[in-house]
Amino acid sequence: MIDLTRVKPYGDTLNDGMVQLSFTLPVPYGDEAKEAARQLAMKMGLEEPSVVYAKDLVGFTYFILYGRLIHTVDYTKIEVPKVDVDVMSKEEVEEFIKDNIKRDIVVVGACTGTDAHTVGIDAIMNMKGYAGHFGLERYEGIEAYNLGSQVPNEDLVAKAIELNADAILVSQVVTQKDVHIPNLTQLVELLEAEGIRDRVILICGGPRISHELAKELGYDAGFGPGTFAEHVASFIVTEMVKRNMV
Amino acid sequence: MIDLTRVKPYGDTLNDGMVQLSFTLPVPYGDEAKEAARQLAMKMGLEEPSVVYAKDLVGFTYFILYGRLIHTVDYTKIEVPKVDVDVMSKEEVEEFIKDNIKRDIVVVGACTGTDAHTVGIDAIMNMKGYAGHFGLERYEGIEAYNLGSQVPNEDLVAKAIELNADAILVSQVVTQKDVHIPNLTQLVELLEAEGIRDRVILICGGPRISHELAKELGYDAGFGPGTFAEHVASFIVTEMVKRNMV
Amino acid sequence: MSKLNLDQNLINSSRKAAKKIADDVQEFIDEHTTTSTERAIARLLGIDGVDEIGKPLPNVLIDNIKEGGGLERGIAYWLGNAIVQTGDSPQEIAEKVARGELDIIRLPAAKEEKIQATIFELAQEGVERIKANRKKREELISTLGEGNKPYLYVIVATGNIYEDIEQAKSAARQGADIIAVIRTTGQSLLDYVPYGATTEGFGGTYATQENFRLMRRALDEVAEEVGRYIRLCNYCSGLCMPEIAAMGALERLDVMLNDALYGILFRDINMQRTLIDQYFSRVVNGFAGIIINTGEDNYLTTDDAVEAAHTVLASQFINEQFALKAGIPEEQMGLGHAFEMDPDLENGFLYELAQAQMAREIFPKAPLKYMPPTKYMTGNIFKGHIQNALFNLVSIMTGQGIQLLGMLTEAIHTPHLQDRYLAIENAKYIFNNAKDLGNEISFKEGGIIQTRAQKVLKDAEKLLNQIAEMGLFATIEQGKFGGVKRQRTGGKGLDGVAKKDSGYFNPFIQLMMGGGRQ
Amino acid sequence: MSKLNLDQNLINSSRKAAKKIADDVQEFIDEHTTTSTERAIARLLGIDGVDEIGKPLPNVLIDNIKEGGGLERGIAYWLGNAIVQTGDSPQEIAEKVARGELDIIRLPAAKEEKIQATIFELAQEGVERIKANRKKREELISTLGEGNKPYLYVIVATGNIYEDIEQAKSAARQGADIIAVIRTTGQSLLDYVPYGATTEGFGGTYATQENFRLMRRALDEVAEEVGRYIRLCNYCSGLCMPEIAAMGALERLDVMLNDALYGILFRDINMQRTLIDQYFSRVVNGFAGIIINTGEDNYLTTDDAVEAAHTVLASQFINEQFALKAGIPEEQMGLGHAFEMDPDLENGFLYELAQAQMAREIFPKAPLKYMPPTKYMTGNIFKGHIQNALFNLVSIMTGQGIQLLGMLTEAIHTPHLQDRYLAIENAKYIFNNAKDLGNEISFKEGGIIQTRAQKVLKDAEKLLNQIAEMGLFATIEQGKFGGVKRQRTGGKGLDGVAKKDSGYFNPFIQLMMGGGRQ
Ligand code: B12
Ligand code: B12
Ligand SMILES: Cc1ncc(COP(=O)(O)O)c(C=O)c1O
Ligand SMILES: Cc1ncc(COP(=O)(O)O)c(C=O)c1O
Repeated sequence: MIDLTRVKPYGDTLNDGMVQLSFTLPVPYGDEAKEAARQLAMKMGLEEPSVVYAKDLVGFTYFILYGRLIHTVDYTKIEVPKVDVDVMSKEEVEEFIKDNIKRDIVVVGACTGTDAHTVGIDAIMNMKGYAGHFGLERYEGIEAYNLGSQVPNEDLVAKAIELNADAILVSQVVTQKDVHIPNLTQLVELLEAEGIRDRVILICGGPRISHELAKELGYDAGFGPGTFAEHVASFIVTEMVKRNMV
Repeated sequence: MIDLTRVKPYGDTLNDGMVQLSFTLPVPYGDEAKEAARQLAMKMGLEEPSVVYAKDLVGFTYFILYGRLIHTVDYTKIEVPKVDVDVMSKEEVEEFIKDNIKRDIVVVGACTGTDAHTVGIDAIMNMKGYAGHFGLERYEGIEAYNLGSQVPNEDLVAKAIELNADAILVSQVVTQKDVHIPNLTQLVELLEAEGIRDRVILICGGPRISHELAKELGYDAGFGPGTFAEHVASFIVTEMVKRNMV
Repeated sequence: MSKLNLDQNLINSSRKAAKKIADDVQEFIDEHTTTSTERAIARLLGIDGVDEIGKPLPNVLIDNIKEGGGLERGIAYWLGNAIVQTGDSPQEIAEKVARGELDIIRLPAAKEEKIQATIFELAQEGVERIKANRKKREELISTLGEGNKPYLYVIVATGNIYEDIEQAKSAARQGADIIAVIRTTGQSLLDYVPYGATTEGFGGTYATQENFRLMRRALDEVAEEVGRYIRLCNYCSGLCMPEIAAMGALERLDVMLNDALYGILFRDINMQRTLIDQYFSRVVNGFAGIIINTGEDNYLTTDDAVEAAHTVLASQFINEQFALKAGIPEEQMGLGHAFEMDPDLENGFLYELAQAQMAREIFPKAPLKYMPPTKYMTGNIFKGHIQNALFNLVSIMTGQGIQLLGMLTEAIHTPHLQDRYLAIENAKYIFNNAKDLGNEISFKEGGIIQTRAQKVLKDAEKLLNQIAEMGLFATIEQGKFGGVKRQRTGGKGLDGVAKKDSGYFNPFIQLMMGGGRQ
Repeated sequence: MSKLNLDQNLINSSRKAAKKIADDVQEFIDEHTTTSTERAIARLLGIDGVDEIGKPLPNVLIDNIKEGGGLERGIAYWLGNAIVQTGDSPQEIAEKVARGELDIIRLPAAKEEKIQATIFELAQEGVERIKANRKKREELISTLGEGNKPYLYVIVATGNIYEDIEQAKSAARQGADIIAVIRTTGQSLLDYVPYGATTEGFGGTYATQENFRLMRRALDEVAEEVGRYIRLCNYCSGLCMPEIAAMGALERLDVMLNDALYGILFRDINMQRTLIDQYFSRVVNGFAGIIINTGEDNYLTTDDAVEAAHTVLASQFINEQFALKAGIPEEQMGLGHAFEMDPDLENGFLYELAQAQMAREIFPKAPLKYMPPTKYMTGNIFKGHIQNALFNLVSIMTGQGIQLLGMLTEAIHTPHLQDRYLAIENAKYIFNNAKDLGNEISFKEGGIIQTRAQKVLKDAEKLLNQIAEMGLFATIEQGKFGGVKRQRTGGKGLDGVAKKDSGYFNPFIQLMMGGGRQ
């Protein structure tokens, strides 16, 4: 039986700990290189690590290894912060706005900084939506403004003020060398400087964004891969009522 | 510059430590599962581990992760035991036998225990050889007897005694649950019981056999993937002269 | 419509030669029986269980008649006689023999007709049970449905039937259509079938009737869950071919590895023994509606896939004829072949395509069993995954019947849970994404593909006619298949072969071959 | 011989419409210049370096004439005049301007003929240098040899030119034929080209002349080592198209991303600016023997690959005409397209095959640049590796020219060393293993593949004729490409556009287009 307080990787037998890894070392191909790879695997806590493949990349060596992990994790103790909201359908959101907010709400979104990946924010905001889920533009009771790509934080804030936005949506796709972190942080600072941080619901999203990270950076919520407009809309409207932004 | 005393995996920047891993955990798919995977990766010494893919296998979850390894290995300190012999070509081996041993040498080989994988031992022993390298049968000055597959250790020893063999070659391909270890060990014990361990050169080989393992188990040498007949022949004849078995 | 422009005369000539080969051997088969054939009969007559030291009762019983010199007459006779004389059931008789309370060969002989009548009645019961299984399968398939061809076939091989069940269920949920439980290494050399549920195997799990039953139940459960009948496969090869066929028929297995030559070549089982054994095993498989899988792929692990391609085809022709002799319809002939060429071969993909298309055209109704790359798989799991992808592509382009999925870790270990998932994902992706590619394309007249297929056929035809001339036994002695040479009296299990005497009878041949199948 | 049975009339009609579109725009182009065009001319006349605050001298100079209202006449005129008046070299003049010692627009005007003669002499030097590079390339290819088509194209993108060099060399050793140094994110929006060797970029490395030089040298070295000429590629898009073309020509780059519409649609650069810029950039690329790569693949990242397939073809036709106008021969037209359909699409492979074969037949001499799956790549590196394998297979079946290799980690990070190795291995395996597959097969008359290609061509023809009717600017305003709408006066860089006055001249157009190429 599985002991959930001591969970281990599973290959074909419970608790065999089987893990596959691959990496490159900047050392020349040879038996010593393979041994170096094995030793690293042992330091990672792999028993009987086996280099099943090694390729000479001239000055570098690429390895594929298998081994048995000694570490375990206590699954019963894991708690993951999650966006805490009952997801409503488009129609339910529209109903909710009519019943509880009683006015159109304004949402401004953009892909900020040097980021030009608009597909994600378009998926949430544009009419067409994504994978058969309509975007916010099509929601009755929501006025959605998608500012597009490479929008400086300053412009986004100005637009939010101009439109008296209820929610700001920021998309960040390029995360190489953590470029998104200072950019996301700067936006929060700008909003605070303008004194409107509390008046908007601030949301970010992208393939490497988690709710946890978003909270850390001072956002109200963060959405990752697989998000649809209704997730975001549900959060916004519920939060608006909670915060009495009606 | 690379510090060979502190070598780390290399992704695209020296010492970035990038490692790819994959494994399955016996827990249901979900954010908690992903977090469990991340925590295991951290225990392995990976910084910023990122679950780039997770798949619901119903009751199990499969993960692919990337992360940055904190561990390093001292490459300058690595020493790998190797078969210590100058590899000769077939012709050189034949010459060597003529000049230094001055008689035909007898080699007996088999794939032992329940193992039926003969391709490896055939590659070393049969006429045809492997990847264009002729097998021992074709060497002048070598009498090669390939007993085939699933040979009990007892039969192999009996045959070696009957033929007055100079060298015994054992192939072990099935290594699941380490079945090869007791089988290889038993052969050494049998040879010792018969009092002929010292009179033969004892060699094992197979895809998961290393020289190091072979030495540990009491063999004179071990050969892994990529072995050709000339490697084995060179070792046998050199060793025979060294041990004065001429 | 042939895409390959194959010469129908060569196909006819090949088939004729294969028939002659099988005819010759069948004469020999018909005159002989084996311990394992008799044990299978005992099982079909209802004998099961083990004695106090764990020896299976079918073995106890057959050893008893063999030691007494009665193997030649067959267990049906002796058991029938014992029933008539003692009034006991077969199981009771076997248990008494095990306890040393009875020596069935020393009982007085009842009337021949009486014995036959008794046995045929009992045999009919076994036959009915198998018929019921067959019907149950058909029902389940018609209510649940089944996967599209090529069926996705994966193996489980943990060594522990309970782990196997977890892995099998997971695979079915991912989309597998056939689950094969690989046997523990060396089981094919055991001259008995182990008993009960087992949890300790190496590179595979013991084939036992209880293990069959447990897995069958698990797959039926998961089939309900996924809304698709899941086929169960095991290995009907080795020293116990007919017994395993009997067990499989009783436990509703759906697919069996079952090759006329495999045991001889790859397990060094005596050729007389294997050829006799395969016959009855196939009669049972055929009757039980089980798809057999032949093992031509194995040739390519010991021989070169390009050079020995014609031996694969020749073996398919021979297996076809032996199967026909045992009453197996074409729809149950999962003739084997494999994608085993060196991936570094220029235009290797074209040769593989030629081979697979050729098999398809020559055996149009057979659910061809296509085996993945194994020999040229390495520890490079990424490259391996693409080798498997090309294999899947050839399969969907040529309408194969059963796709044994390649595992990216083939060179490393028996499949892990995720290996199977990735393999299924690979196949599903390609089967769907290139679904109608085969229908869409035709091959250049006289091009590389056509020329290759024509050459392989021609070489096979030549080989088959040589074999027909010289006989199958001699051919194997010369190492024409898989480059492996075997002697007529060599290998394991010859001591289990006996010449039938005039009183010999096997009720099941008659019941199963004789139109009993409706 | 067409495999697709394409209607030649539709192809002709498409080409005619595209020509009309380009003709219309060319009229507009011929009347205008841009800051970046002028900076490129300055560079070709020998100006390089930065001022004390790091501003590139070409910018300093052009800003100087622009502020003085002299952009309309073009830098060639002003510089020519300054040389005549001061006797200084272009570089000296630029440095003086940078130090505020000279305002070239306020100098007395020399005689028109004198200015032209001076400038043409200098321009001829630049042209000779480029010619020499071209010759050097041809020599190296003829002595070292080069890879087979499809060329294996991989990117390096570490952000650090020295790391890039390591990665590039390793890739070349694995078999890469073209190394593209990806630019840091956002560089295309800089209205200047950074200077010197750089080590800090995000998702790419700055395109600077020094970086070009360093990489060129490294690739020449490794080319000697591997015995194969290694092509260098960079990005000639964004606000500095013509300048980068000039730099590339001077440093012997071999391939340049260079699309007439990309900057407009995907970087929101003003359409007037881009269309004017692309012209001179292409004149230079064409003359330098550089293969351009157009970016039609990008449409499929924002639009659906099945539905928008005809926009890709339409754009290829338009790019072809713009390239012809700039004197680029077909052999240098790496028209782009991509394998970007949802892998879950039934028969998607057939549609991809149809698209790729169609491009091949319609642009028979172009070294088509084929882009890998990116949008539907996920963190599942194993599945991704097979998506890339199918992409490679389509390529070898349809004779593509340049294969931008798909990376199994596309959805995760810019390529690591081993990602590139695995990608090269993937492509080499498939290109070799299925080498002649394309020659061997033909497609069913009226089948899925033919029907699909015919439909895409028909839709493209319709679109092109619509555009020809309404004009390119209006078409883009309506969002017909990549689903992206742009306004004629929107986007970045419009302030760098100027209408030429009657005294304007650009010596390089004449020298490079005017048969100067021998
Ligand atoms: C399409 C694409 C492009 C297109 C973008 C076109 C466009 N207009 O968007 C083009 C070709 C222009 C492009 C260019 C570049 N790209 Co790009 N691109 C991609 C690609 C292939 C797909 C991205 C995509 O569209 N995904 C589909 C959408 C629907 O998914 P998503 O963005 O995750 O959005 C979902 C969720 O995350 C969430 N979400 C996203 N945003 C938001 C916001 C909010 C508020 C909410 C609630 C939710 C939410 O909801 C969405 C729907 O579920 C990826 C690789 C990949 N397969 O992921 C690389 C990738 C993202 N690109 C990359 C890079 C590096 C670049 C460049 C910087 C390369 C260069 N140096 O030139 C350039 C420059 C772009 C720039 N300045 O930003 C890298 C990023 C590496 C990293 N981790 O940082 C990737 C991963 C490729 C790679 N391996 O190198 N790219
Ligand atoms: C071919 C093959 C078979 C054939 C064997 C035919 C034959 N007559 O050999 C058949 C189909 C019969 C077979 C059956 C089984 N196989 Co098998 N088989 C393979 C396969 C595909 C290739 C092995 C091979 O031929 N390699 C080529 C040779 C040339 O390489 P090599 O053996 O490494 O030999 C080289 C070196 O190692 C060295 N060498 C080897 N031996 C020696 C000896 C000496 C003295 C020296 C000096 C050097 C040396 O030199 C050789 C040349 O360089 C591998 C998977 C793979 N791709 O590796 C699985 C594999 C080895 N088989 C496996 C298994 C489990 C089985 C079975 C047990 C499955 C089952 N339960 O039924 C059966 C039973 C076999 C048994 N009882 O042993 C597993 C083993 C797992 C493990 N690590 O233990 C593998 C890895 C497949 C898998 N993933 O499950 N198999
Ligand atoms: C026909 C046939 N039977 C049986 C087996 C399995 O082998 P065994 O159970 O003899 O180890 C195979 C394996 O490939 C086979 O092809
Ligand atoms: C034509 C073209 N130019 C340039 C680029 C690179 O983009 P940038 O340098 O503008 O980020 C691409 C990328 O796909 C392209 O297709």
